[in-house]
Amino acid sequence: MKIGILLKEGPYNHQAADSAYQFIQAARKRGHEIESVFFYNDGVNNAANKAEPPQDDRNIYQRWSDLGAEGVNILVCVAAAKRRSINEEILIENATITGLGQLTDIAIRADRLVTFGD
Amino acid sequence: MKIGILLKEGPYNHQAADSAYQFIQAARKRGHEIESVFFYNDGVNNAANKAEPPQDDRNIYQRWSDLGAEGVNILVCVAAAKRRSINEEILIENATITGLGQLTDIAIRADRLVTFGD
Amino acid sequence: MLHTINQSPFRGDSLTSCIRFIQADDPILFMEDGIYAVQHGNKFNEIISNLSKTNPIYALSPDIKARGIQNVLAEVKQIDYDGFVELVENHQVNSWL
Amino acid sequence: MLHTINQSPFRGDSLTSCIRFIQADDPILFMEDGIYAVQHGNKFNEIISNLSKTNPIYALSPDIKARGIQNVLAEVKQIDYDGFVELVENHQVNSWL
Amino acid sequence: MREEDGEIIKDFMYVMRRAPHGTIYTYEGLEMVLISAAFDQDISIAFIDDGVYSLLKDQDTEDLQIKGFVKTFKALDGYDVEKLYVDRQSLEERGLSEDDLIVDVEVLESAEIGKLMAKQDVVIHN
Amino acid sequence: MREEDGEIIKDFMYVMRRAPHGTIYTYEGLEMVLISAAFDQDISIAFIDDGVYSLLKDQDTEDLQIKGFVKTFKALDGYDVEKLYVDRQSLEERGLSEDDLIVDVEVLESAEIGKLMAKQDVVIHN
Repeated sequence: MKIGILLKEGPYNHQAADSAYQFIQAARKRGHEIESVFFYNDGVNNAANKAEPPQDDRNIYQRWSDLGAEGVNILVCVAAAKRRSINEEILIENATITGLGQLTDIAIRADRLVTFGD
Repeated sequence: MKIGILLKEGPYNHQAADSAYQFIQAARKRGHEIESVFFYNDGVNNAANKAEPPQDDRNIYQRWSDLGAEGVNILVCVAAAKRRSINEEILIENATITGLGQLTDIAIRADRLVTFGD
Repeated sequence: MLHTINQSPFRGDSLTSCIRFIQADDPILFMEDGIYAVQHGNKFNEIISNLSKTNPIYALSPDIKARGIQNVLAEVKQIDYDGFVELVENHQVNSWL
Repeated sequence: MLHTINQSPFRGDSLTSCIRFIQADDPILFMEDGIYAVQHGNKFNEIISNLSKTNPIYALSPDIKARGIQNVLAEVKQIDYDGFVELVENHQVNSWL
Repeated sequence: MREEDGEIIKDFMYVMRRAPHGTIYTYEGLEMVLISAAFDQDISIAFIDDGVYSLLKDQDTEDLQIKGFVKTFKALDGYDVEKLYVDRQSLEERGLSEDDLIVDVEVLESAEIGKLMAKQDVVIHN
Repeated sequence: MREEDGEIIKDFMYVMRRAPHGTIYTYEGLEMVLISAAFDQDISIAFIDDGVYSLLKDQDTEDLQIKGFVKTFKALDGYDVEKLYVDRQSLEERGLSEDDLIVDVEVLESAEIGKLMAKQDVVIHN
């Protein structure tokens, strides 16, 4: 199955980013294609590259970058990003800033859209 | 009176940053000293310098920077900032990254501590 | 001690919780989405009315205006940010997040 | 349609709202802080028990474990992320944020 | 879900369940609706719980120096987003009636909205 | 507020009113408490509403790959943070008792906590 993910909260502050990641890992293990992960609202904060999370904790930013390297589209809404001080200069690797229309496009193409947020 | 401000949410996503700013303006007009504004939790996102908010809307980041230029200490918690990808490289002008102990220090020195958050 | 409430009473539990801990005569200020608590005609009217017998109740007028609330309960005093600061001059602050 | 609830029922209104709109036989998954709704002994037990007569109820086990909830209501089936994905295979998803 | 001229057309329901202004979710949710309207899908919006407050008349954020967006709801019609459902119980608990709202909506019982919700291909909460 | 050897000592109450894990507020709130403990102020923590869930025994976030912090509550004693007040009503509504909690606390009626709260110089909600 083709599954799209919508993530609406920032990393660490809310569990949504963790839940989305765990869901994606399990879905891929069951043979599904995670076509895209779309960051909206504070979710765009997942795509910033200046973080230094505690050594003994997970690195949420790195997870998204790694997923991107494995072929999952990591998409960041440009309008939400501009409000929240995220731009190309400070973007994690393998993520793309794109228009909000992409989300509708994903919802149309994918068999499922699963939202994680507050 | 000496008043300290604690801001716990990011700009635009929550009204807290606006409420804090309006309160500060009114307090200064009444002759009070806003000694420091301390950003904690997602509040640290107020201190990033890559934003381009819509032209017809207020620029929350610029407000903090301007307050800093007027002598208000704009303080960003380092531990919270590291988790949220805020560092010296992308800091708004007139803000300072500092330890969480500063907040207790403000609370001791100031006559009032007013919290804005979710 | 000044208590501020900024959550909608329909969504959060700040209002009911604050009422449990507040002391008589302590002022309460409703702001941001907390404003909906003092809108005339909704299901929280009785709670607010009872509360007003023991505690002075304020609501932040720019937040009321922003939300288009036409009928604020008569027991509630509307103040602007200048009034908010005045309350803070007279009380320590307890923000019920 | 699969309904997911991730807010504590003590703080948010997702649970009561979801119940008003859900169709019979639609599964509900409690996750994150939503987990507290299915803890044995709290004031939401009756609501969950009634709901279980018409709707299959699931709760995400890693979220239960994280929160130290020892007694989950018997009417609730505990599943891991693999089980969550399986539910998504069979249903469109409605996340009550 | 159906196909028209080889294009997939899905039923999208956006659920507005939060108060405006206190958080950005309603505003950014509305932006989502407007942009998705260009995709010729079958779009509806359900206003339930505090979401009904989004539609109140005479909201004026000028004193807060916050950009208002409530008038944008009036523009939905021009984007062919015409299915605006409002939950009757949510209105009543808030002492509101249809006359208090800025746009024409269809006020429905929760059960009716529930049935419509169940038929959607995509449901997104703001 | 009092003075000791020319130093100001204030009464600080940290209010924990949220569930752990779903959001970071409890975790970062706890960091705030620990750091403020170094300042020799008069510190207390009030656990009310969902905040009482923070203190449950046997919380294990390993399967979520999230760093746990509940054991840190046990360390509070070592930082001389000993005034931990728990609201009885919050416990009861959740079917919990003192035995379910990971640290020794003082279970009080809401009215008693309210009186303590009223005496504080600084109240910070997490």
